Amino acid sequence: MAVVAQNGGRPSPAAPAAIELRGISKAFGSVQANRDIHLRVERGTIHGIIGENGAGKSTLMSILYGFYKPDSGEILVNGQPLTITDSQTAIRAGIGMVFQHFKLVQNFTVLENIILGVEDGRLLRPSLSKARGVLRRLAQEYELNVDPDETIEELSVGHQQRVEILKALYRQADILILDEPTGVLTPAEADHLFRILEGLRAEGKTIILITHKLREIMEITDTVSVMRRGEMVASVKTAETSPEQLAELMVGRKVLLNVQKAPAQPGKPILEIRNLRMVDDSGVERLRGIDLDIRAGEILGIAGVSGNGQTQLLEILGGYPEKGSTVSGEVRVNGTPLALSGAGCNAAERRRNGLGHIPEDRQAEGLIMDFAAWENVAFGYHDAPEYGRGPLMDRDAIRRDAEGKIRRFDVRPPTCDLAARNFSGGNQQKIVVAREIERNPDLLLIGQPTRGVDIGAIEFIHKRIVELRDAGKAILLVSVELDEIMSLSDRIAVMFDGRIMGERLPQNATVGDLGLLMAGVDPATAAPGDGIPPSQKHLEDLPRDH
Amino acid sequence: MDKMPKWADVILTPLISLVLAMAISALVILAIGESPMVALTTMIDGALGSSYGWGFTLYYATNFIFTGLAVMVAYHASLFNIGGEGQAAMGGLGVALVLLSLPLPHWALALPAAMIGAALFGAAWALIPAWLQARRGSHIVITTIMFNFIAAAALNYILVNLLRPTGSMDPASARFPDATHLPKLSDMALALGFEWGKNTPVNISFFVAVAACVLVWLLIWRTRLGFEIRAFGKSEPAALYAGINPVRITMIAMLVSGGLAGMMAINNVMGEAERLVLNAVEGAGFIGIAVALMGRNHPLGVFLAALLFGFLYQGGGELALWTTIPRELIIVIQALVILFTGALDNMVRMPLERMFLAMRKRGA
Amino acid sequence: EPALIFDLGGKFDKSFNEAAYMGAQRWADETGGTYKELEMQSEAQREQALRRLAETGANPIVMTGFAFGDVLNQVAPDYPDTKFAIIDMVVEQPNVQSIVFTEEQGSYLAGIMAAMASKSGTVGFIGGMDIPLIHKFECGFAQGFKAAKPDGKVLVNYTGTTPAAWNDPVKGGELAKAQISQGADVIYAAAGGTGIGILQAAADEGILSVGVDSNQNHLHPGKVLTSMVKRVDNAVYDAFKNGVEPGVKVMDLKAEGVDVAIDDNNKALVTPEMQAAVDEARAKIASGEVTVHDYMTDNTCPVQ
Amino acid sequence: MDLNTVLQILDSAVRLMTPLLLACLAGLYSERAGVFDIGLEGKMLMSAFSAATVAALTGNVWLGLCAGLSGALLLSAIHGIASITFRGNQLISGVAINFLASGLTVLLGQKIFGLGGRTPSLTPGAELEAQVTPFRAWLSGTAGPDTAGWLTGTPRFGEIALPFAESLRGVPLIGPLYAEVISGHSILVYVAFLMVPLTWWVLYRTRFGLRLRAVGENPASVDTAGVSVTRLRFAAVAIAGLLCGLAGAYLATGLSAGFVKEMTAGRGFIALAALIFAKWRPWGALGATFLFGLLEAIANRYPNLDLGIVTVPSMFMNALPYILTVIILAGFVGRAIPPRAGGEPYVKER
Ligand SMILES: Nc1ncnc2c1ncn2[C@@H]1O[C@H](COP(=O)(O)OP(=O)(O)OP(=O)(O)O)[C@@H](O)[C@H]1O
Ligand SMILES: Nc1ncnc2c1ncn2[C@@H]1O[C@H](COP(=O)(O)OP(=O)(O)OP(=O)(O)O)[C@@H](O)[C@H]1O
Ligand SMILES: [Mg+2]
Ligand SMILES: [Mg+2]
Repeated sequence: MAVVAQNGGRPSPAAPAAIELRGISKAFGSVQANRDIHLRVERGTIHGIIGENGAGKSTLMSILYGFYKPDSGEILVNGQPLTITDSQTAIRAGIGMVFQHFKLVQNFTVLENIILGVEDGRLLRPSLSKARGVLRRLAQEYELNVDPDETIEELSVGHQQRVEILKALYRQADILILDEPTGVLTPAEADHLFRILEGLRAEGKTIILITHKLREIMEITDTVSVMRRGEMVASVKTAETSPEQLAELMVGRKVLLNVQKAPAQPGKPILEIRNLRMVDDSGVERLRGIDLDIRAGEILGIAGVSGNGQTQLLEILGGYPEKGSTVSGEVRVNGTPLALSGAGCNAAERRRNGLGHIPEDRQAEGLIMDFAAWENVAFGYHDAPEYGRGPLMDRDAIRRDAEGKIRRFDVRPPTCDLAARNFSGGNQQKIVVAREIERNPDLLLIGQPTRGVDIGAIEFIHKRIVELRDAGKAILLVSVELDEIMSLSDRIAVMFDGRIMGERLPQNATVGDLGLLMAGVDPATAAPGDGIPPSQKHLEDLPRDH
Repeated sequence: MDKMPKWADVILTPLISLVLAMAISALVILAIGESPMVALTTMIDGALGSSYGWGFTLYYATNFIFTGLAVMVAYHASLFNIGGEGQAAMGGLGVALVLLSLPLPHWALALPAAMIGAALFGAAWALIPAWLQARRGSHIVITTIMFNFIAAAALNYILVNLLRPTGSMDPASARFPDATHLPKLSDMALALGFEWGKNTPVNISFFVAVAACVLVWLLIWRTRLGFEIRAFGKSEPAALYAGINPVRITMIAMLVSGGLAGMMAINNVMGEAERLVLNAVEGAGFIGIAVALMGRNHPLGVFLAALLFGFLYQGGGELALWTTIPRELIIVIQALVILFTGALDNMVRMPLERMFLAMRKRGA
Repeated sequence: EPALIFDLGGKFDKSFNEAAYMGAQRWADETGGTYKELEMQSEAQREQALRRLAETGANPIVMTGFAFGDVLNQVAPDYPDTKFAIIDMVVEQPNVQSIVFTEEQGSYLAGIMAAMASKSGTVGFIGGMDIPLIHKFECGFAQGFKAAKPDGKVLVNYTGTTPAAWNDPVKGGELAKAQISQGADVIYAAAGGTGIGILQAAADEGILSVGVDSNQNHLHPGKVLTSMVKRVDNAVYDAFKNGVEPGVKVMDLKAEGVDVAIDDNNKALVTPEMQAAVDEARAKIASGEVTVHDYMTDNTCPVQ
Repeated sequence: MDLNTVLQILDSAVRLMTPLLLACLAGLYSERAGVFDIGLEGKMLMSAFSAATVAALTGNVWLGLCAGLSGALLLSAIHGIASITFRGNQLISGVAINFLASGLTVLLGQKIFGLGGRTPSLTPGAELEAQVTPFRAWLSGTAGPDTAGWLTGTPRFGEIALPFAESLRGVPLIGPLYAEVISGHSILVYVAFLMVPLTWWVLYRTRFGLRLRAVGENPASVDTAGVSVTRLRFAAVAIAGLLCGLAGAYLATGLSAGFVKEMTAGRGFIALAALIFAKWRPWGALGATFLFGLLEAIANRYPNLDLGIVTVPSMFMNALPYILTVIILAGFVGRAIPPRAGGEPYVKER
């Protein structure tokens, strides 16, 4: 390791650092989340922090922001020691934070969220009108456009993140912490974000960026720190390191950053979709005639900005279309048509017939967070004959099965009694992937397989998906990560506004080409599109069926 | 990753909470000018000091087990069934109708028949709120509250106008036939050759209640249906993803819940009163909420909590019967026990956790 | 040592348990004797209480309320040497005295007074829980009222169907106001603690009310027309003092078991004609010339 | 049914809905801040008792009101400590508070007055004199003779005739409506009705309201904004206590004249139902509680509905408000979505 671990205590140079942490430790019960952390972030730089899931990155930043109290250690802001007891202190010291899980009030408007906690007086009206003005200025200055009167739940994730950034800027943050900001963004949105961050840096603001994506680290940061198991293992200048080296520092072993796969050997068609349409319960048409085929031994990747109907497509194929929606069209699996509504349309039934489904949201759908790992391994397959007799479940059989899966998928910690909640995001995902892949489904639906997952786990999950393909199964992969789509898929379809905009082969596709399709522009016809997914448009603008 | 050993969490915490509740109760007793020592010994003596006291304690506990289990089962499907009171009342009606209309020659036949009647009526009374929740999204808390009132009115009408023998002052049904009288635990003890709990109402229903605990435990933690109920209760979107039908689970959970609440009637109506009286449930449905929550929604916990409340009920009853302490003191004591063991448990747990953590650190 | 058992309503129910308590207390004051008393907490305790008292040698044992009937029927044979008395219910056992009151007769008198005091010709009756016993009050009241004012009108309300119906003065007051707005100017309250609210509302609105069970004339002097007193206190006092004589003891008008209370608080409201009419009715009932129908016998009331 | 009957029913509905409305708004503050409160019943009962007790002892209803507010606040504090400070189960805490109030009121009442849990009647008379005289004597003994004059108030809230009620009576429709329905209630009724716009204004137009709503939806958002979740929730729970206090005081010293055990008779639960019905909104609360009041008033007015062929028995009419509630709920009010963080204690560190 050619990297010099710089563990604090070194004499400060002339200009005080924007942030200096000295010996920060924090334990949650018996878990040591941060252990004697030293960190120095120079003013006017972008500082990256990387580390595996659960390494303690979010905890460290939450301490800096006053959300958690450290057990010991010292914080210096602009050279001044500061006791940060709550977020108010941090805000006053010019620290702003965009959390990994946004801290927004879903049914409040953007404006209300912005002023929450920094209102100018007891009455709202003056604060609101002032904020409206400031917001307009900020929006122009940083190209952060959001409708101030829209409620959060109507915004796409990307826009929600803008609100979080605006919140920090409105509080006049000098030091901005972003915790995995790009996990939910499209490449274009991420690029936009980075342009903003660069602008902020140019103004002399300091930025701390947590991410799992080494490409981003290399692209934008000035310095980078690596955390492992609660400790700070290295801080280096970005220019002096490489992705391979960082990955190794992070995981503690060599990591393959590219998917290794042989060319596909497509077989007979497994999934055939013809003219699939879906109208949701408020009358908006979310799918506008989808036609797709997937063959055995092939991965079809669906690229697209989230909110363009991918979720609805996965739900319909998974057997649980949105409540109150009407679905029409034809879907065949292995030649047999699927019921698209009524009693035959049932996720359990689909599973029995050889469908696997890794859902987009593992915490809300894929797992019961309070169930133990072994119970989650049976979740969705709890009716399977090998898991019990008659109405009774055979716990021993399930546990045996779960232990095997956990071992084979390297879930950490390898205990099947721990509640899903207490695994890190990456390991939660491994449990879901193990459950769905190991059943050898003829058709596997996958939504966002690696969102928020660290590179070690990504490598592992990708390998398993490719193995399943090579075993001759059909795979439908939905992801907002273009990198992931391009490296995993055998064919790429791009979805926009409930339609398939076009199909490409990965070897012929370019990011620019796909990006245009994702924005609703067909390069062939060059029909202009506004690039805004429908969920952000006013619903009235959309054509209705009845 | 536990902060403290399981035994400390499961046994030490409630025990200390209980002691705290009793200490405050003692202060209340002092404040109204009575002696806490006398009160405590009267209660313990009256409820646990003799087979006689135990007979009553177990009788009340039987009621609370049924209503506690009822609340618990619904709770696992994240349905808050406040309607135990009405469902138990309707269960009583089911028992009365079965026993008064069918010529059942022996209790061994009458008991299963009455159980079916009780469970059916209780379940039926839970069915409408369940359906409204599943299909129309009407909040189950409101509808079950309303159904308690409606049950009271319906029962009042039925008892006064339909089931009451003419000329009787008492708005109560006729007595059930002698052949259907359930064996009391005291009779069973006598048959085994010793005297236990003479003239106490505890009867064979107690064993039914214990069996119900076991069955409910099996249902919730050992069957596929129970798995679905718990999964649905924890996360509805996940249940949908897994192919669990929300309507079906809501209905089943509420039917089981209502059936359990209704089954309480085999204890109080069939076993004790041997006829249906007005207000036979006497608030057991509401105590079931406390029992389920205190029992941490586990049948064993429900059983223990029901025993505790049976003890409080009987001990308190004795207190009011044989001392000058007003009977409302019991309600205060119950309130304090619920408060300290159910809601203020962290007040005890947090320092304990810190203690154990410190101990472990020193040990390590 | 005699014993007294109160029903679930409790010793201070503002109604007949309280009256029983007064009777026992009077006996204790007069004789200096002591007695045991018990308040029921739950249905299941009835048998327990009876047996425990019998076993500790209490004699006689007096209990209030029809709800004891069934249990007493079972328990009494086990203690042939103990004498029991039950109020408001007939239990046919050789060692049990059943004390029943002719509430319909007392209510009849109250009905006559209400009819004569009413200017509007409309009076009200508010019962507690909707149970047969209370219909007995209602029916007697209506008969008396109709006897004096054949074309008058009796409005009838019941507070509820749960035991809360006995303790809801707010609802009682509201029912009284509803009846007042329909023209009632005398309201008869047979509703335990709820009655307090009814009498209050009547006094607030400036109309008359009729109390029940014990003498409630003093609650709002000059505003309570009378109270239909049910001398449970006398019955208990008697049982304690003179012992219990198995059989049915009917506490009717003649035996001064029921009556309308006239004292300093309502003297001004009772006109001489009213007094005369009441006296006449009382005599006629005593002589059997007038019979007041008892709702309990056939669950119907001859007048509406 | 003539106009007069309608007016009388409306008048009755206004009285009946007032305690429900106050309790419902109490629940609204608490639950909007993320603290579920099924202890409304207990707090009302406690307040009714304290208000009646102090009013009976001092002969002054305003002191009674203060006592009522304090009584309810005390229980609120317990709820707050249990469910906010110690992150206990809010439902259990509420159940405990209901039991506590139901027991304590009778226990204390019996200790103070010896009337079996009842307080003396608050109408001027012998019963009240017996209580008030010693207190006034004691007061003038300790604080000087002329201080007894402070307490010349009434022991009960009287009815307030609004200006021009009588002179406007002649105006068709509006006149009688004003005179019969709107005028002639106790001051607490007007307070309750004013609470509706006030609550709306506080909730949607003030900083406090914004933060309160936020803390019930996503407490972490408030916490990361540097505002204390604990303090906000305590404030909300305290407001709930005050409103329950008003409701209880109205029951005992406005609508009736004294305390009777269990006199709240389930109104706290009905208020809870109304709150869900109202979807946790102030104007909705007004509508929902009015509906409940109206249904009860109608049932009171028509105890035996004679439909010609059959007479609907009184038991049915008594249950009618509840039956109608279920029907309305099933038919007209869709799914009610409670505040997202409701019922969950705010825990930063799992
Ligand atoms: N609220 C909490 N309660 C208890 N333990 C926690 C909590 N948050 C974090 N931890 C512990 O702290 C450790 C560090 O967690 P943290 O969330 O900081 O990791 P991370 O590096 O941000 O992971 P990720 O990449 O998944 O976001 C975890 O392993 C966990 O054991
Ligand atoms: N109560 C707990 N006890 C012990 N460890 C815990 C507990 N809760 C969480 N953890 C640990 O927290 C770590 C991260 O959990 P966390 O919930 O922060 O994941 P996450 O940050 O949401 O994941 P992702 O980054 O994928 O979104 C895991 O290592 C897990 O073991
Ligand atoms: Mg994380
Ligand atoms: Mg993190």
